[in-house]
Amino acid sequence: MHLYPLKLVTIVGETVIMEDIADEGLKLGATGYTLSEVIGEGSRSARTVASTIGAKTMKLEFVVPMHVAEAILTHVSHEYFEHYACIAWLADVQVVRGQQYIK
Amino acid sequence: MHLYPLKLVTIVGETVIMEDIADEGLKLGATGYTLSEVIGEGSRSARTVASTIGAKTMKLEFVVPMHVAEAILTHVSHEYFEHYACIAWLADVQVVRGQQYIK
Amino acid sequence: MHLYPLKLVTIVGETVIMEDIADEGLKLGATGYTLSEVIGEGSRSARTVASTIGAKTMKLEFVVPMHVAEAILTHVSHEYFEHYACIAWLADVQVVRGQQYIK
Amino acid sequence: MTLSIVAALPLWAVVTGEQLSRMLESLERNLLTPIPLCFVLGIVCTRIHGGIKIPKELYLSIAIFLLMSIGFVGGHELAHEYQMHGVSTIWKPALATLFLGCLTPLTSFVVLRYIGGMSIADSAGIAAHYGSTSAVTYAVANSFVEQTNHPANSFLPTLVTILECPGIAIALVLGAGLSSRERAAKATPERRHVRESKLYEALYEVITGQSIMLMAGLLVIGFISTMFMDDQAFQPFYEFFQSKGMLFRGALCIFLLEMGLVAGERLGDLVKVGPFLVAFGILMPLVHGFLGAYFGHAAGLNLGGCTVLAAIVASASYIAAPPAVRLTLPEANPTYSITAALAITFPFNIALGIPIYYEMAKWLGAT
Amino acid sequence: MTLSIVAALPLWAVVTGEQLSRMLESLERNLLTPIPLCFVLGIVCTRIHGGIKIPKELYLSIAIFLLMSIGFVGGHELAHEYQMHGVSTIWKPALATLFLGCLTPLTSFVVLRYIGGMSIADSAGIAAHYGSTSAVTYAVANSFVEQTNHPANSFLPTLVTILECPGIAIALVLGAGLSSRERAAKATPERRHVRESKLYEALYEVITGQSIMLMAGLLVIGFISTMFMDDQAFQPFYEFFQSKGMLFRGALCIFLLEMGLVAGERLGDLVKVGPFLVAFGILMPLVHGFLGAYFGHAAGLNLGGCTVLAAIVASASYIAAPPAVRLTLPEANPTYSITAALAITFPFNIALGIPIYYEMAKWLGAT
Amino acid sequence: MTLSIVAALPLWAVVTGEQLSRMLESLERNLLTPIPLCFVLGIVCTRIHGGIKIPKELYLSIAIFLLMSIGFVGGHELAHEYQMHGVSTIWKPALATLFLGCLTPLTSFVVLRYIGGMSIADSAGIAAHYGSTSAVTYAVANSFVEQTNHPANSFLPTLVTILECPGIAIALVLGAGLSSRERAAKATPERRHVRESKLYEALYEVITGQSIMLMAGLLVIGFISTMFMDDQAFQPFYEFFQSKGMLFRGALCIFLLEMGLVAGERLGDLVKVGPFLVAFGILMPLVHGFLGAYFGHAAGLNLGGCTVLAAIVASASYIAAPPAVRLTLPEANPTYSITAALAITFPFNIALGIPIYYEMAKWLGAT
Ligand SMILES: Nc1ncnc2c1ncn2[C@@H]1O[C@H](COP(=O)(O)O)[C@@H](O)[C@H]1O
Ligand SMILES: Nc1ncnc2c1ncn2[C@@H]1O[C@H](COP(=O)(O)O)[C@@H](O)[C@H]1O
Ligand SMILES: Nc1ncnc2c1ncn2[C@@H]1O[C@H](COP(=O)(O)O)[C@@H](O)[C@H]1O
Ligand code: NA
Ligand code: NA
Ligand code: NA
Repeated sequence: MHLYPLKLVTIVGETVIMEDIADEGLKLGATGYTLSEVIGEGSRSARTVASTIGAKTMKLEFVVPMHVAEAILTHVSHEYFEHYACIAWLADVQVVRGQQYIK
Repeated sequence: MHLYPLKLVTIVGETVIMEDIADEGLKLGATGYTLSEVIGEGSRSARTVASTIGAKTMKLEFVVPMHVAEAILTHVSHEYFEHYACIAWLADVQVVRGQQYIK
Repeated sequence: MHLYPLKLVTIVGETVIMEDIADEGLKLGATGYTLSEVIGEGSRSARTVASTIGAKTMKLEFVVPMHVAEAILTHVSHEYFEHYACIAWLADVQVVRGQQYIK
Repeated sequence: MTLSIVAALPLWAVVTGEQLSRMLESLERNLLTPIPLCFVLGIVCTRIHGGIKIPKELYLSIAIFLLMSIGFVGGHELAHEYQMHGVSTIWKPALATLFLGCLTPLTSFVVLRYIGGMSIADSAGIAAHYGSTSAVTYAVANSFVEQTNHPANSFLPTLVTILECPGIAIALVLGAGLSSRERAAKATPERRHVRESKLYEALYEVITGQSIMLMAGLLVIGFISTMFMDDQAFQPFYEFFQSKGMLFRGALCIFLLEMGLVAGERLGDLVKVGPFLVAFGILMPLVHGFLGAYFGHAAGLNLGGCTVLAAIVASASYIAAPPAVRLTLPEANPTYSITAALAITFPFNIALGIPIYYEMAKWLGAT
Repeated sequence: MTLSIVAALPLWAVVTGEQLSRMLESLERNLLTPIPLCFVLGIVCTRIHGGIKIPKELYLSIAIFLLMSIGFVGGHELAHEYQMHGVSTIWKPALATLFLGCLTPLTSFVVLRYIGGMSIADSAGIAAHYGSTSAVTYAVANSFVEQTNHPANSFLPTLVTILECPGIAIALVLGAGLSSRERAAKATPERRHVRESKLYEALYEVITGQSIMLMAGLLVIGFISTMFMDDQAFQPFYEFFQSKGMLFRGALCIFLLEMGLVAGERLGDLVKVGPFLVAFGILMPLVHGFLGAYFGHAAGLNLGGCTVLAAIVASASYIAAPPAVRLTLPEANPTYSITAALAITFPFNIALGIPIYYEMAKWLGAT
Repeated sequence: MTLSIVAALPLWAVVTGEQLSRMLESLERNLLTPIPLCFVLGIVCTRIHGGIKIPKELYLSIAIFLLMSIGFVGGHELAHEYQMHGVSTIWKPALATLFLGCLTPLTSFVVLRYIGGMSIADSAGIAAHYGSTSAVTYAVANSFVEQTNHPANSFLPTLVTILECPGIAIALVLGAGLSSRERAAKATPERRHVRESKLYEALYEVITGQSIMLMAGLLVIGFISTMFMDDQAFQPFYEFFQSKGMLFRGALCIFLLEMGLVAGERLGDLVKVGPFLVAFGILMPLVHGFLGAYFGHAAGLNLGGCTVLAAIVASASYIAAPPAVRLTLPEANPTYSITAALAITFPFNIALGIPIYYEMAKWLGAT
């Protein structure tokens, strides 16, 4: 089993920006992404019982090499951190046939 | 891009306790959390095809400094591990503007 | 708080194979798993606005010791990587009362 | 409790000839209709690992609709009753129902703990389920008596609402009280405190839970709108919610299909829960059903009313009770209570119980 | 803007005696019906932390159904109108509505920015909400006038469709333009470019958004099928969608229950938004409602039509506007706009506004 | 196979004058109705990147309702037919349908593999789709013939149920068999074993899948309840499920809107699948439709019945087939089969196919 070290970038933020960030991530070099609906509470976002109209939250993950991870995090941090509710972090992962996720 | 090392605490367990744990995590020092619906099978919980009434499962994540992570895991381990189906783990993450998640 | 080092195996792939992989993971030695619905885009899978009929994606997680992780990843890589849209990776985690997840 | 069993015995002695054949016939009329048949389809599908999957949201939406319907129609009928008779016809059945709501968790607890020898937590947990009621059992019982041309008194939905909470609350308090005394020696004060706050939380959640809020809320809404709206404007709302209408009946079919899917899965657990609980899941409803019919008759309900009251007293909750019990009595094994309520008592009531309660009510002299 | 306030003043001076009692009566007739009562139930439930949870998918499904209904019935009525009168009766109200759709975001912006002293982004963001319309307010107003036996002109749903977009678009362009000028000094060209592309994206999304596509799409479908199908084949579709039918009314009840749950949560934010915005959320709709009734009357609408046009002009969007504003004007605080639209203006319109607009229309001479 | 194409040819030669104008007229009557128009709206919306989003759960719920309806009404009609004629009128059409269900996957496979030169896996995968049927195409064809006042024989829903499985099963076995022989050299025994177990799994899942369980299950339920219930009690269930009713028609509109949204997306893939598959997606249904009309007529179906049987034989599955094929024949490219079934054959059938099959049936002498 050959594993290749890459970075896992996770971004959690308000739904309205998450599809845009996903597309921007692809432009910055990611080969794919994984997106899911979550319920979140943070300094700028409150969990609301009635989630129909209230602010909704999504989680977005990219498996990418370090330089793409940095590009994505820098972009997100500049464009979205000021005005939108979101959090972003990086973790180390070992990826199966990982080379194919490097463009 | 300045990244700050923090801990990612993940807890997966039966739905009935997860909102309580989320609130207790905030009291123990977390600045926010991310919660999502999952389907789970473990030693005490079975996946059921008809998930409407059967035991449901949720996943809860906190990005926190080490001492808060320990407090949350100790609390969960004491209060819930005995009688409820749940699992909890810790991982290292590098967080964008991570200082703001330390209260 | 005693934590035990284990591996977190994450597999993201098309829904049609994910329940099978979950069961195969249990046979290969995992004590449980966590499964969730996601939206994904990758080299072989495209996000579709209308997700009702289009290819759907799921995320599957196992917390397991290293040798089980390797068995699962080898199995998935041999059986599914060629013809199905999926990605798989490994990360280090510290698990509460972790010994119970070793069969 | 043993008293009521004794009281029920004669009933079985006299079930003979004509009565039996009438029961079989009414069974057939009850069973060979879409609602129970959908339940059977669900069970069959699960047992052969078939592919029917009802989305959770459809199930929840139907539950909301059914609860709103029961409440709204109940409020509407209550308004008519109130306009004609004031509270004179209602207060006695209401009191009787409240009494039954307080009695049934106790009878259940006593039987489970002292005859069945189950743990305090398990006994109280199961008692909470049997002390409350199942709105779907109400709906099925109601359509049964309508099909037999003995419609229940108009205010029966009000009684369903009354029966919803007290049983759960009493069983939880009982269970939490007794088991905390047991644990007193080893528990730290801090943990006891956590336990107590969870109990209050759970009690509050039971009292303000979805079932109660929707049923009681729509009851008030149905009452007020009947009082203040003219008939023509009221009509479309009534058509939407009415329990004889196509929406209610159709929604019940889909709901029972899902209940069958879930119950089918639980059938495998029958072995785990053992013969005592299987017997409990059949005999306890018969006792409670008899008490329901008896006190309903004493309070002046008609034949349909006695039957339906018996059915709801005999039924066990599987929506409101489980999370409350899980939170308050975590040592209780949820497999026991849910399997008993859902895989034994619910199908028993749907298939056999309701026609039996009907015969009981008849035998007691209700007309 | 100040002009229109002045124009509205006399209205208040003459509200006396008989008119007031008539308004109270129509209030009662309006409020004590299931639709607003379900809204109240939702609020009560949230305030006491009750357990009602409407699945998001049920809410979205009902929204889809309501929009399709409004469109389909609108297209059907439009076809009849067209067959009888051509476009002669429609073009004036349509123009008036378009004019109001362009005017209301401007009046809102001016009041918020220059009287309320709010930031450009906040003013524009809130103006986008008040420039558009709420389909549910339309539905409630429509059933109100039907209950008073003054049904609105048949082409009112067409006017709802016309009113949906322009207000949001104008407010977004205004807000983006003004705030980019402000930021011009510090913003890099690249960032300005990102901003602009988000604006175009948001505008396009507003114009091709779900509300418009469903309402306009079904309007066309209703129109065409009315023209080409025979009555009998058309019947089941009409029954399904028709706005007086049980499905539409029942769906509205559940929808307003959820709106009440959301609004109840937002009530806590009333303190955060401050007295100016509370006053704005009540007075601005009165002004816009008066303008709606006035221009509607001038364009030849009947009493019901004027009332409904007033209500939709007075209403604020809380479905299409929020995401568009969030994307284009991220500095705008969404708590302000959503609380004002949802927790102030919406309940005000449902409870008091609609009967007031009815009186306004009457006072203006509409019949 | 080539034989049947030859048999179909004369049909085209004789399409002239009056017939053509009648077809155009029936086309208009078929197309300018809400159901196909909703499909068109969905396509338009996707192509202009509009915002309509039907929640997955609503789509699934409607699918469940439609399948239950088809089954229930089918069972009801079957009971009437059975009471009147026993099985005498049914067995021939049932056999003919079974035969067609076995034939169409083979014709499809042969054409794809030997004329189109596609891989074994792709040929078998697509053949599985065309060997099965689309319940929605059935529903649309059924309302078409009702609108032309030639309602289909009462037992047509039974035939839909018969047609659901065999085609998929045959194509999967064929595909798995042939491709495993090809792979035999390189595959390890262990992997072959995995493949086989997946095949059994997939076959079992097809046979006990949601479509079959719901349709066949409700068919039995509709049959039994018709036999044993009195009419009045049966009424609300019938109203809920009946296929001419507002719920069924309305649900179809929403379902076709979503189908349009999905098909619109797939239109972009037409380029990828190439001209052969586009031609296949139009000509294969014409051939299968002709066979359906032909054997239906031979088995004694009426004009409506022949048309509907032709439509369902011509239709391609896009619900049951895709996951089964994906699991069993992973080398098959799902873009090919789903695009052909959903973006070519489905709209072709809805728009043009059904009126053509109607003319075919007429030309064959069905009345
Ligand atoms: N400390 C945290 N741990 C986990 N998730 C968080 C945390 N803080 C914020 N989030 C997530 O990020 C979203 C936006 O956070 P914020 O910008 O702080 O409002 C929230 O809705 C949460 O889902
Ligand atoms: N080994 C495991 N890997 C991943 N998730 C697990 C594992 N074991 C348990 N879980 C999750 O934790 C929940 C509770 O587990 P348990 O207490 O073992 O029944 C399950 O429903 C799963 O979602
Ligand atoms: N670079 C990536 N980062 C995160 N998720 C990915 C990535 N590539 C693929 N995925 C996920 O894996 C699924 C299958 O990927 P693929 O086989 O590349 O089509 C996609 O639907 C995504 O959910
Ligand atoms: Na009970
Ligand atoms: Na407005
Ligand atoms: Na076919």
